Amino acid sequence: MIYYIGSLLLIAVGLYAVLVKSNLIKIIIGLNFISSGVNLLIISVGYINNGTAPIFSRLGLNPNTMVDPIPQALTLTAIVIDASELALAVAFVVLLYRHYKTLDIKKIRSLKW
Amino acid sequence: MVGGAHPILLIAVPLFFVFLIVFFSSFFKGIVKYLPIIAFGINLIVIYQLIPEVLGKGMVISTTAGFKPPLAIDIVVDRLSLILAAIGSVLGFLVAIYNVSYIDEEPQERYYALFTLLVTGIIWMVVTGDIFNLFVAFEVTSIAAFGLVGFHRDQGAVEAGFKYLVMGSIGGGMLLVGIIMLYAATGTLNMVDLAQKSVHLTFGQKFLAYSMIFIGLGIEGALFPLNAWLPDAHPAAPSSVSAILSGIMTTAAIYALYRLTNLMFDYKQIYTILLFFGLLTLIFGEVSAYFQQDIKRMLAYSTIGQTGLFFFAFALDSANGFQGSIMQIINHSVSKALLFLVTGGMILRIGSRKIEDFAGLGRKMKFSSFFLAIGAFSLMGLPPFFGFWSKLKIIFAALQNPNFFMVASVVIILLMSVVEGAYFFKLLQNMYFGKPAENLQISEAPAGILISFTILGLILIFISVYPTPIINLTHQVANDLMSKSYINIALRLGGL
Amino acid sequence: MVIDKIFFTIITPIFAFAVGLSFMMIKLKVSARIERRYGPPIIQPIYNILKLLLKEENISHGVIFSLGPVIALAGSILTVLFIPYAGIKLFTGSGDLIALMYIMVIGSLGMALGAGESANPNASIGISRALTLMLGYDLPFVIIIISVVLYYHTTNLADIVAAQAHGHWTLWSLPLSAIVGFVVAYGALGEHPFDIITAPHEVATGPMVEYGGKHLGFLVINHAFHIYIEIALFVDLFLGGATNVLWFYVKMFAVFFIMMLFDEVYPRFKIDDAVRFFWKWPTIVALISLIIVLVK
Amino acid sequence: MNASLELLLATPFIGGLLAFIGGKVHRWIRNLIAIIFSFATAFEIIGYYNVTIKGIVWGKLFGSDLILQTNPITWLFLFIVTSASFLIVLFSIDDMRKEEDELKLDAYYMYLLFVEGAMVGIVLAGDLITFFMFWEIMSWTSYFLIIHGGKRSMAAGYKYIIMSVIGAYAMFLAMAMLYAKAHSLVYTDVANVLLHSSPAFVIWTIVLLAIGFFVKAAVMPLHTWLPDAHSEAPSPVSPLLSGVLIKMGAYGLFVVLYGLISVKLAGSLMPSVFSTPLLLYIIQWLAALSIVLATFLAIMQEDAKRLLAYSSISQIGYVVLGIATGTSLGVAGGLFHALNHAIFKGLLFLVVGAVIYRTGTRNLSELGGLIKKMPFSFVALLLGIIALAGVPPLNGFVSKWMIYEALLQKKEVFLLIMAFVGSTGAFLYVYRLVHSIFLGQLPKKYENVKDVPILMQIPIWVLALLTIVLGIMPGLAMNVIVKGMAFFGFKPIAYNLFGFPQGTAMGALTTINISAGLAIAFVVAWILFILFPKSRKVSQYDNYAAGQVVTEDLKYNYSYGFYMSFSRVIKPILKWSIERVYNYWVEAAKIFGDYYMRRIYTGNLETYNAYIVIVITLAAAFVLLGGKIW
Amino acid sequence: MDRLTEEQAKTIANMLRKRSLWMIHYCTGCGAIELPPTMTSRYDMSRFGLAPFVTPRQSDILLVTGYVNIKTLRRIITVYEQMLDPKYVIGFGSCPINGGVYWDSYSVIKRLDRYIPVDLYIAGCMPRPEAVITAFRTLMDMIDQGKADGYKRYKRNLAYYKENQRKVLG
Repeated sequence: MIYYIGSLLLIAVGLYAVLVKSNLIKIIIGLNFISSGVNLLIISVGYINNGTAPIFSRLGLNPNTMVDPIPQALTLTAIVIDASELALAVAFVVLLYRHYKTLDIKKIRSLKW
Repeated sequence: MVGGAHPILLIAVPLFFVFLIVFFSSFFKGIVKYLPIIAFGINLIVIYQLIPEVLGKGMVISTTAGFKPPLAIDIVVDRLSLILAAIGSVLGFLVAIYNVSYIDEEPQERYYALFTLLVTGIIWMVVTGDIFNLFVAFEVTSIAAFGLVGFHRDQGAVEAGFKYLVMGSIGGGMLLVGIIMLYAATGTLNMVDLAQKSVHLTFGQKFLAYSMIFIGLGIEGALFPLNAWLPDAHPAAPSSVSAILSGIMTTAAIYALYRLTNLMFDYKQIYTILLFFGLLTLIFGEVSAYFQQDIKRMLAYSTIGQTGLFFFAFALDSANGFQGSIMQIINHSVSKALLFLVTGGMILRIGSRKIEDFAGLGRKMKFSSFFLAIGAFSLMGLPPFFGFWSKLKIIFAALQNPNFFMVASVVIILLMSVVEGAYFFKLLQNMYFGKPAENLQISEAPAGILISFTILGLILIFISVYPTPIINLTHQVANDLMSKSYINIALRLGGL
Repeated sequence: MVIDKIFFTIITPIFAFAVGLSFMMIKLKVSARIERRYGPPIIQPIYNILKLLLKEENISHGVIFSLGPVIALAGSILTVLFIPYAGIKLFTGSGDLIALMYIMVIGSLGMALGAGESANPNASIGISRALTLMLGYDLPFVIIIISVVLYYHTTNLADIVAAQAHGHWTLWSLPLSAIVGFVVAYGALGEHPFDIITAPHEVATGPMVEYGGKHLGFLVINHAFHIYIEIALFVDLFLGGATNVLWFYVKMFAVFFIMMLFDEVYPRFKIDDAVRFFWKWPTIVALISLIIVLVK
Repeated sequence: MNASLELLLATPFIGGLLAFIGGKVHRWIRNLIAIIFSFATAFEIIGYYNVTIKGIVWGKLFGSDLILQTNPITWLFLFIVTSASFLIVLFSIDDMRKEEDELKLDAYYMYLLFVEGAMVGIVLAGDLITFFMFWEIMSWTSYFLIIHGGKRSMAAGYKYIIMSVIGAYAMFLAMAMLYAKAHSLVYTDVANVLLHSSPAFVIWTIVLLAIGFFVKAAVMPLHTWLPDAHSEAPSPVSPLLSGVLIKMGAYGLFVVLYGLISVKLAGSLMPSVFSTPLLLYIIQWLAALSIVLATFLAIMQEDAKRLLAYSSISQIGYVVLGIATGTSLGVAGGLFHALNHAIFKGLLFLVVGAVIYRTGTRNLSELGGLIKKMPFSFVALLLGIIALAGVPPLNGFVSKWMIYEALLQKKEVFLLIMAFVGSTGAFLYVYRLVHSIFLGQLPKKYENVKDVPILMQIPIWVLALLTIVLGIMPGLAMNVIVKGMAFFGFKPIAYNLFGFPQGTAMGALTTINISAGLAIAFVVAWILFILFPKSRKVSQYDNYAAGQVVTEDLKYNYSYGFYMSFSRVIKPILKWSIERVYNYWVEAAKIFGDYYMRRIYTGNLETYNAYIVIVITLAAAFVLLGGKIW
Repeated sequence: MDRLTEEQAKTIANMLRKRSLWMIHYCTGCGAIELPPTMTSRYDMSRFGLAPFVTPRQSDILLVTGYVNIKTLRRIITVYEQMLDPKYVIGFGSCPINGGVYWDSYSVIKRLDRYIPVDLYIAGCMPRPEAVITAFRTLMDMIDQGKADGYKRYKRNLAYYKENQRKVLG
């Protein structure tokens, strides 16, 4: 349960950062918070207390005590995606700074309606 | 599977070409720009092969990795997917031709790689039968799109790209949360399986997941008020990309929403909420478009409006509504892509995106202007163009059970159509009869651009004057959606 | 029968002209007496017309200029044929009251065209005023026409006359309409205070400014017809027509005599005031009368 | 002759495309194609004279048949459309030659033929989808025709298309409502359904459809596009718009009122005023207001084409007024007036077009005295204005007379008064037209003007002849109209070749007697006239101006503000302008939209993110509230 | 009609003409003062079929009352030429005869006769209505006898009149 709450909190913090912080870097960190939260959520879905890895490494393992392997696979995929997103975001921030000489999102408003 | 028509090829071939592009770029750069054409050419062949089977049996399923569903990720092409995949491939193919003349900015290989990835992701999103796979496709599309929006790397492009990235990432995260919720509740990721297992869930549970998915896909699908990235991103991107973004990417996200809503969240309340979203999107899109000075921004807002329209039609939750919605999707994809491609060529020639600078282009760029007019007419829904038939269908569907709310909605839709007419006619009038700037010396668009939008325009004219096959097809699709035959056929064909 | 018809077709315009001319003669004398003058000889209008026709020189500004008085006269002659008088109804069957209203206009159109071609600003102003005044008195005119028609359920002027036989004059049944009809007929004649069209001191007789010689002679003849038309129409509509010529003439004379008295005492309306006048009291009274007819 | 309806419908469209392509080869090929195809269309309808075809299914859409049909009323309108188009194509050949841009000209002929085709489609339509489809096609093709007129025509065309689209969508709404009920939009099916519908539904249907028709027909509160569009359009397009296109609104009204809903049905649904169903009575009032107000506005105009445009509003008022009476005589009068108006308004616009062709201006106060230079045009214009003013013996009189009689029979006196006043007012503005263009002083710069080329005169003469022929022999047109109205369930009215014999109506009319009487009276007066000394022709400068010697360089004629005194009288009415009301609301909507849009798409990423969060919060709240939205 | 000889026709025409004389009056200075009494009830010239008119096209008599100066002469000539034959000119008062009190003015025309043919002068400054009426009666007699042929003289001696007019008007 604590994992769910933790993950949701992480998402909430991420959203808060994205919503309130005006520094580009902080926004990116916020995004990362969100994705970390989501990843944690995924993992916790498949998590079983005192479970084992979902590998029949030795005999006698009860499949019911194994953690669900699929969320882990999903998480891996998600992490990869997040990483690429992060890279792209940072690249954008660099370019933005080059154009605007600022990292304040409030000042980056050349495009409006 | 059967007859050599492998839906998996729709994804596999272009993905392979993405690698090929990156591979060739280091030593054989000249060939790079032609590779997407080949990729989507092959895709078109695959689609052509798929057509008889899909139309005959209603669905083609192909599984991966040797597992049986629901464990395996399967690729499912039913009639609706086929329509969208076909549009995606056609647009991909045409825009790939377009690119040849259009893109001269470096780094070209990255552009082509990302472009191929973008279209692939879209097609992937449409044909996948697995909900997590949907997310992956979604993210592939998004990341490719982020990159492409920022491709010009000037001030506007970077800003738009960054905004899009932030919103898209949040959307992706929310979508994933929704998917995980579903998984946690049912323990499966296969859509058919999910549809069957989720019957036992309560509405509250479903709705929680649905709202997360809705936010994720709604951001990508440009539903108000989640669409604020769109009017920035579409103008900032190269026109070829705008065509894809507007023409098929938002549509693909909406498709995913359709599919999931139809399969798992088939509740009256949800449809009612969606109605409001559709209407709001329509209103804000069209009204904003009216005030734009920048042609691509105008078209972008118009995309929002169109999205609202076909989303509204979908939310009517009736066979006629579905049919109208899908017809409108077809109309929108073709016409809006056409408009973006044409304006891209024009912007290339005159070097400005201001509508007043388009004055007098009707004389200088005859073909471009002609197809711009055709696209605009079709979007406005003037007969005899295809948009007329789809709008007719939507309105008829909306008034199937006329009550006050429906009549009011129809009035709003019609009013917004008037607004749409207002800005398009302003554009056309300026283009054809405006006084051109002094010594405006421009020629017709380059060959690649000309070829691509001419083909697209001819397609539009063809479906306009001979809409019967599409009307019949969409009728079938609508019936499929109504009867949820996706599940039945998938079960019969071993999609589970 | 046919010969009868042809005979009356020929005789009617002559009769109308004679009546109109006689009124013109009488008017000169009567107005002179009212002004305590001796006045011209009684046949002065005949002298005038003949003198004008016998002018040695005539000028023309163009074909339409010359045709103007001709069309005006032709229109008047045609109109006369449509008005039943003294039991004689010639063309009344081929065009009813509504048709008559528009046949009356032909003459004015010809006149206006001719005057227009003279290119004289006074003429143009005069026509402008004439047409404006026409629009002015047309409103009460159509209202009373409608009320009379509704009252008798026919648009046939002969039937209307027949329905008034034995003293059941419209004047008694629809007095308000009759009053308005009188005012309108009076306005249509262009006497004081509605003579702003020709206003000699202002626009030098308006439309007629360039007309002289035989053209003017035709216009004077036309004026005689005009007097006949307006008054005969009034007599037919409100005073029950007549069964013999003499009685008809007496009724017409009575109407004309009252008109003469008005003519002598009034100054001149400005054109917009004239229109306002017609659109105010006559219209209101006519409407009241119409509503009375409708309610009945 | 025995062309099928499909071919008849397709001919103009094919012609338009071919003309466009032919223009690429040579302009004479294009012109020839345009002439041939417009003539072919006019020729093809001959075979349908008095033919009634119930319906040919030419397609199927959403389960509703698409139908083409014809009956004598259709034939009447087909006649108007095709013959007018043919004449206008003829007129265009020379008139549009001053346009240097060949591409524009190619497009011009294409759109001209397209508009014709669309109107043929509207008239032939046997179901509402076909009707609406061609209606929309007509709207946008004619829009492109209008904006050929140059810079100022663009604003006019814009207004036109926007109002057209609004009107069309009102029709669309009605159509959709009908479709929801009937699941078919074939006229007969729709009529059946309406027979069993609730009064409110029927009334809404009529109102919505009528809005669409009224925009096109420019009935008063929805007329604001017309004066601009008709006056700014190229000369040959104006007659098409005024003469033919706005008749489509009248035709639509006729079909809806008598094809879909019978008067009896309408009468059973709502209270009647003067034995007219209330809704029809309101329509009549709108038409009557159009007649009077547009007439007054036309009187004020300084621009020849604008004047005619306002006059079109007024005359179409008669058509609608007649059609909405619901009695045989009135409807026949309305339909006949539609034909007549097409003839004389086409004629007037063509003559004014000819004048513009020669002089290059349509400002009334700049023209004058052209009778000496363009006598043929003058005679044609004279015939046109006599017909327009409804003065015997020309055709306009007969149809107006029928309308008056119909109104009298129904005792709709107030409408009748307005109709009468409008007619008298028409006299004012038509005189203005003829006076300021052809009479009066000839400005020096027009010394070398001559009559227009023969190709432009042919259409003018054909129309001028028609005004006379139909004026003397209204029975020719009544043949078609009465037969067609029988098809719609009207009682036949008694008529003969020369009008209406006595005993059928309140009054009687024999046009031949009037015209013959006029001719004889004219001859008599003329003989009298030439008995006396011949006149000497004097120069227009030999003119009495209180002794002042008038010279060429002096503009002494009175042509500006011709009815200034009248405008003083009606100033209180002129203060009211429906256009200003519309503009006010449009501006308000624009400001509103602009204001709020700026506050939604602010360009600030935080705002955008806030939207997402808001949606998340709403969704969460929704879940917490247990999935209830109301 | 054809029975009548031209002479007889002329006689009849003249008879009619003298009974219906319409005049346009050109008034300057005191000339206009004596006309109203002539027209109105006391002297009532309409007894003789005389009537004031306003345009030259309709008028038979041009009444030049008062002095004529160079500027106004042009108007008088224009008006005279616009009148239709037969037309008659009456010089009213002493000014048109010899300039009257303005006899030594630089701008006043001394003798109207030199510029347009005057049929009749009325002497006096100003002539009383009785004189005016007598003049009209005299004119009528002249017309009757065919003596009032000023318009014919004008045509015959056009060169002479034009020459004189040109000298003054330039």
